[in-house]
Amino acid sequence: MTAAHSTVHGAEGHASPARLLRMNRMGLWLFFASDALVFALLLSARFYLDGLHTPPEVKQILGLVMTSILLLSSLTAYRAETAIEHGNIARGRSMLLLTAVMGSVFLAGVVMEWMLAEFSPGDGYGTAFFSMTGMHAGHVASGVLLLLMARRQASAGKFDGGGTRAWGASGIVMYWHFVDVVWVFFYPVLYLIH
Amino acid sequence: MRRDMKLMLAVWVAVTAASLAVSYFVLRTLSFPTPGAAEDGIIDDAFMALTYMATPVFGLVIAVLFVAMLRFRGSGGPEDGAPIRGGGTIPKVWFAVTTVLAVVLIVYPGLTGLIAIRQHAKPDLEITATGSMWQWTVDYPASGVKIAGAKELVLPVNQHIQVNVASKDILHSFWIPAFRQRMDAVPGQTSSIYITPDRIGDPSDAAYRLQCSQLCGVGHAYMAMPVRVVSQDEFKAWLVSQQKTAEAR
Amino acid sequence: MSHSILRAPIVRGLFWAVVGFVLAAALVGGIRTAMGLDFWNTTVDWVIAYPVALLGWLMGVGVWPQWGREWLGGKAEPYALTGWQRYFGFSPDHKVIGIQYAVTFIVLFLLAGLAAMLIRIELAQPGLQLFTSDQYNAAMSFHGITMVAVAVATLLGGFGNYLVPLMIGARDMAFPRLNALSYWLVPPVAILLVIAVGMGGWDSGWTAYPPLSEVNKEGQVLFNLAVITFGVVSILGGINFLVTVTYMRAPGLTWFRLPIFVWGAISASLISFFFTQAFAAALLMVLLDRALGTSFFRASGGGSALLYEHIFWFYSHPAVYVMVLPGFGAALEILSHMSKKPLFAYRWAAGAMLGIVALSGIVWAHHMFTSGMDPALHAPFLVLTELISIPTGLIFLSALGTIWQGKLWLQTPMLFALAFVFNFLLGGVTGIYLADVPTDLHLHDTYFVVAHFHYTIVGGEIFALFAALYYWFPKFTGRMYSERLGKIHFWMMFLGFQLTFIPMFRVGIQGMNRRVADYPAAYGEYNLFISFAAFLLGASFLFFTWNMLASWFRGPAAAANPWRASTLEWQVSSPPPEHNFDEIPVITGDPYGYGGAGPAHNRPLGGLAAGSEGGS
Amino acid sequence: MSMHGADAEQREQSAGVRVIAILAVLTIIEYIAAIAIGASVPLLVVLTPIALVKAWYILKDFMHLPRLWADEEEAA
Repeated sequence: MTAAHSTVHGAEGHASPARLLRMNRMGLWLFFASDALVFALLLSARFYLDGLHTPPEVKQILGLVMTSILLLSSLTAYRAETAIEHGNIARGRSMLLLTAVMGSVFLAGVVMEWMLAEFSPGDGYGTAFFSMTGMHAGHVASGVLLLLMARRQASAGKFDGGGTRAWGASGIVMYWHFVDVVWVFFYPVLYLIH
Repeated sequence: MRRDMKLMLAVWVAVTAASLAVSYFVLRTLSFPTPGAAEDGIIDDAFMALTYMATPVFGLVIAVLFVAMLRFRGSGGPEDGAPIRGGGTIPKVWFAVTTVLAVVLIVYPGLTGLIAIRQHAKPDLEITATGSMWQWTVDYPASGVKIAGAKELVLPVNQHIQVNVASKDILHSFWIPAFRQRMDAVPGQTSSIYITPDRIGDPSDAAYRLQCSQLCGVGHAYMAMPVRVVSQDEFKAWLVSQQKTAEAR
Repeated sequence: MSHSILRAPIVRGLFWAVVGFVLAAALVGGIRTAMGLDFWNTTVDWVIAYPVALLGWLMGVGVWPQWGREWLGGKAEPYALTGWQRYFGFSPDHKVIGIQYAVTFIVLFLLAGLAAMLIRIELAQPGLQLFTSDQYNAAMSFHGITMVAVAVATLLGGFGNYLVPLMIGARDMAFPRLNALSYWLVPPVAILLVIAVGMGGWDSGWTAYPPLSEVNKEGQVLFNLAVITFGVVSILGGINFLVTVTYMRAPGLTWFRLPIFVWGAISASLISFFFTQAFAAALLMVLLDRALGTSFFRASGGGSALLYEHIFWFYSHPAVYVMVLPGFGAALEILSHMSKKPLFAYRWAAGAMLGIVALSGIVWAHHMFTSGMDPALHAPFLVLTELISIPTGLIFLSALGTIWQGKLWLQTPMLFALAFVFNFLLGGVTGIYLADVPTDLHLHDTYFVVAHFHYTIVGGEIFALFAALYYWFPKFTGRMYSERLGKIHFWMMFLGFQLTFIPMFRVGIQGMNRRVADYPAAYGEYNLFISFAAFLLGASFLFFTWNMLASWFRGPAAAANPWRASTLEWQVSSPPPEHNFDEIPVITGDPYGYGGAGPAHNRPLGGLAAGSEGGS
Repeated sequence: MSMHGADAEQREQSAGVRVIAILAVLTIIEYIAAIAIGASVPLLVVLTPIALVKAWYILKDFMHLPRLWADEEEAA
C-alpha cells in the first residue's frame, strides 16, 4: 500500500456499490431506531405528567391542517425520490423544493401555534406540548435544510443516472418520512386524546 | 489431571469454610451498626443469608484461579493447552445450577424479605420528616408539635412508628443507620416507612443520626441530626416540654 | 505544503468554535436586549451558542474540507495528513481513531484519577481540610462523570475501533468519516467539563438528579451539554460497529467464528445505540426546565423528580454493561490466548453477552427501591435484576474453563485479566445485595455502593482495559512495553485497589453515606487507611505512565505476533499496514485454534496466513 | 432512461398516491373519532391502531422498509 491510496478508506476501499448501499441503509435505520426512542421518551413523559388530559384551548383546525400538510409533503418527497432513482433529476429537484416549502409552511404553523397557545410551558400539558412539538420542529427544520442540500447536490449532478447513485437523496427523503412517522403518533397524542 | 481436580476441590472446600467462618464470626459482630429497631433483623438476616450463599461461589472461583496459577503454568513456548472447547454438558449443568441459585435467592431472602419488611401493623405514632436545604423539620401531628429546623429527633422506644417523608424543595433522603431503612424525600409526594425502635439509644453512637443520604448540594454532608430513642415516659415528657416551648413563643 | 501551526486542524477548529460562539451569543444578546432582557444569560447563551460553536469546531477541524463540501454538491479534499500529524487531525483511519480515543481517554482517566486523589486527601480525616463542601462536590462530580465517560469509551471507542476491523478482516469501519466525526465530538466534551469546573463546578454528581440540577449553579448547564454531546458520540459509534460487523466480515467469518472481543463490542454497541439517548433526553429535559420554564421535574408545575430517575436509569443501568461487556470480551480474549487454550464454552459466552443486553433494559428501577416510587414495582425489578446473575455466571464459566489445564503465561496482560476475574467476582456478588430490596434499604447510597461499583467498573472493566492495553500495546505502537514496569504497575494497582475498596464495604455497612465531604468521627480510622491505600493505587499509575511513554518512544521493536496468538490482528505486521490486509483473508475455522483443535490461522510470527487461500 | 424506466417510475408514483389516499382517509377517521367518542379508553383503542397502520404504510411504502432485507440491488 502506498500513500496514493490514502484517500481510499475502509468501505469505500473494497465494497461494491450495492454492498455500500445496504450498509448506508442499515446505518440510517439504526439511527431512526435510536432517534425514535427520544420521541418515545417524550411521548411517555406526556402520559406520565398529564395522563390523557388535553386542554380544550388546543387549536384543532390548525392541528389538522398542519398534519395534512406534513402528510402531503411525504408524497412530494416520495415523488422526488422515485424520480431521482429513475434518473429524472429535473422532476426530482422541483419535488424536493416543493417538499421543503411544505415543511417550511409546517414550521410556520408551529410558530403560529406557539404564539397563540393559551397554556404555559409551566404546566403538565404545556411541558409536553412545547417539548414534543419543539423537538419535532427541530427535526423538521433540519429536514428542510437537508432537502435543500439534496436539491443542490441534484443540481451538481451527484445523482445523475439514478439507481444506487441516488442514495444521497433517498436517505434524506427517508429522514423526512421518519419525521412524518413521528408526527403520526404525536398528532393524536397531543391533539385528539381526552 | 485428577490430582489438580482434587487439589481444586480441597481449596474450594477450605476457602468456602474459611469464608463462612469469617462471615459468621467477624462480619456479623464487627460490621453492622447498632441494631436499633425490630425490623433490623429482616435486613441483617438477609445480608447474612446472601453472604453465606456467596461463599461457595467465591470459594470455587478462588480455587480455580489458585490452582490454575499454581499448576497450569506456561512460558509462552510452543506448547499449547488442552484443546477443550466446553461444548458438552458442563455449560448446561453450570447454567442449571446458577439458575437454581438465582431462583433461590430471589425467593429467599429476596421476595420473602420484601414481604416481611412491607408488613406493618397499625402505627402507634405518626411523625412527618420534611427535608429542605439543608435541614429537617419534624412534625408530631397527634400532639401538635412541629419543630422547624429541628436540632434532634426524639422517638419513643417500643412504639410502631410511621414516618412520613416529604420535601420542600429538592430530593433528600431519610436514613438512620440504626434503623436500616431509608426513604427519599421527593417534592410533591409523601412516602412512608415503618420502624419500631426496640432499644434506648443516643447519638454518642454514630448509628443514631438522621442523615440525608440523597445528594442535595452544598450542605448535604451536614444535613444530619442526632437521634435519641427514649423511654415512652420520657418521650411524653419531652413532647409536653416542646408544646410549652411552642406556646411560650 | 506548509504546516504552520495556524493551519493545524485543532487550531482551526478552536478558531471557528470561538467565532461561532461569539456570533451566536451576540445574536442572542441582541434579541434579548430588544426584548428588554439582560444581554447575557448564562443558561440561554450556552444552550444556543454551544451547538453553533460545536458546529464551528467540527467544520474547522476537518469535516468541512473532507466531507461538508460534498453536502453542497462539491468535491471533498483528499485526506492529507501523515506521520504523527494524523493523530491531531480529522483522520478516517480506524487505527488512528482508535489511538485518538485511547490516548484522549487515558489522559482523562489520569486527570479524573487525580481528582480522586484530592477526594481521598479530603476524606482521610473527619472535618474539612482541603476543600469546602462546594469544592468537594465539584471534585466528586467531575471525577464521577469523567470516569463514567472513560469507562464507556476507552475500551469500546479506543480498542473497539482499532481492533474490530482487524479482527473481522476488514480494511476499516463501515463509516470512516462518521467515525472521525464521532471522535472529534469528544474534545468539546472534555473542554466543557473543564470549563464547568472552572466556573465553580456543579454539585449534583454525575447523576444530576433534579430538582437540584435545576436550581444549582450554571456549571450544570455545561455538564448537561457535555453529556448530551457525549451521548451522540456513543450512539454514532454504536451504529458504526453494528453495521461494520454485520456487513464487513471477511469471507468465511461467520457470526460464531467472531473473536469474543467482537461479541463484546457488538453487545455494548447494541446498548449504546439504543439506550444512550435516554440520558441525553433526561438532561435535555433538565435544560428545558431551566431555560424555558417547562415542568418535567418541577413538582409545582405537575412534574415529578421520579420521572427523571426512571429515564436516567433506563440508560444508566445498561451503561454499566456498555462499560463491562467489552471488558468481558477483552479479558476472555486474553485469557484464551495467554493460556494457549480455546475459549471455553464460546457460544455460551457470546449468548450470555446477548442475554445481558436483553436483560439490561428491564432492570433499571432497582436503583430506585428507596426513591419513593410505587412499591408494586419493587418485586418485579428485584426478580429481573437478580436474573442477570445467570448470564454473568456463564462469563465466569468461560473464564474459569479457559484457564483450567491451560499453559498460563503470566505476563502483565494475563495478570490483569486474572485480576479482572477476581475483582468482578466481588463486584458481581456484592451487586446481589443491592438488587435485594431489604438489604438495599440499608446499603443504598452508602460506601457499600461505592465499593460495589468500583469493583465492577474499576476492578472489572478498568482492569480488563489495562490487560488489553498491555496485550495490544505492541500491535498499536510496534514496540514492546517494559514487562518489569508492567508487573510493578500491576501489583501496586491490584493491592492498592483491594486495600482501598474492601474497607469501603465495611464503612458502608456501618453507616457512612456516600458523596459527603465530611463524616462522623466514628469512621475516621477506616477512612485514613482507605486514603493511604488509595495513594498506593494512584502511585501505580506513575509506573504505568512512564512505561507507556518510554516504551512508545524508545521500546524495542515488537514482532508481528509476540504472543503467538491466533486471531487475525496478529497475522499482520505491528503496527498493521495502512489498509490492514493486502488481501482480504478467507476464514476457515474459529479463532481459537489452540492445542491442535483445528487452527483457523497459522501462527508463525508475522505473515498473513489465510490470505493465500483466496482473495475477497 | 428508457421508456421502460419511465413506466416503472409512473407505476411507483401512483403507488405513492394510493398511500397518501389511505393516510388521508385514516386521518379524517381519527379526527372524527376524537369528536364522536367521549370516553378516553375507547378513543385510545380506536386511535392507537389507526396510528400504527398509518405509520406502517409510511414505513413500508415511503421508506421502503422491505429493502432492508431485499436483494434487489445485488441483481441490479
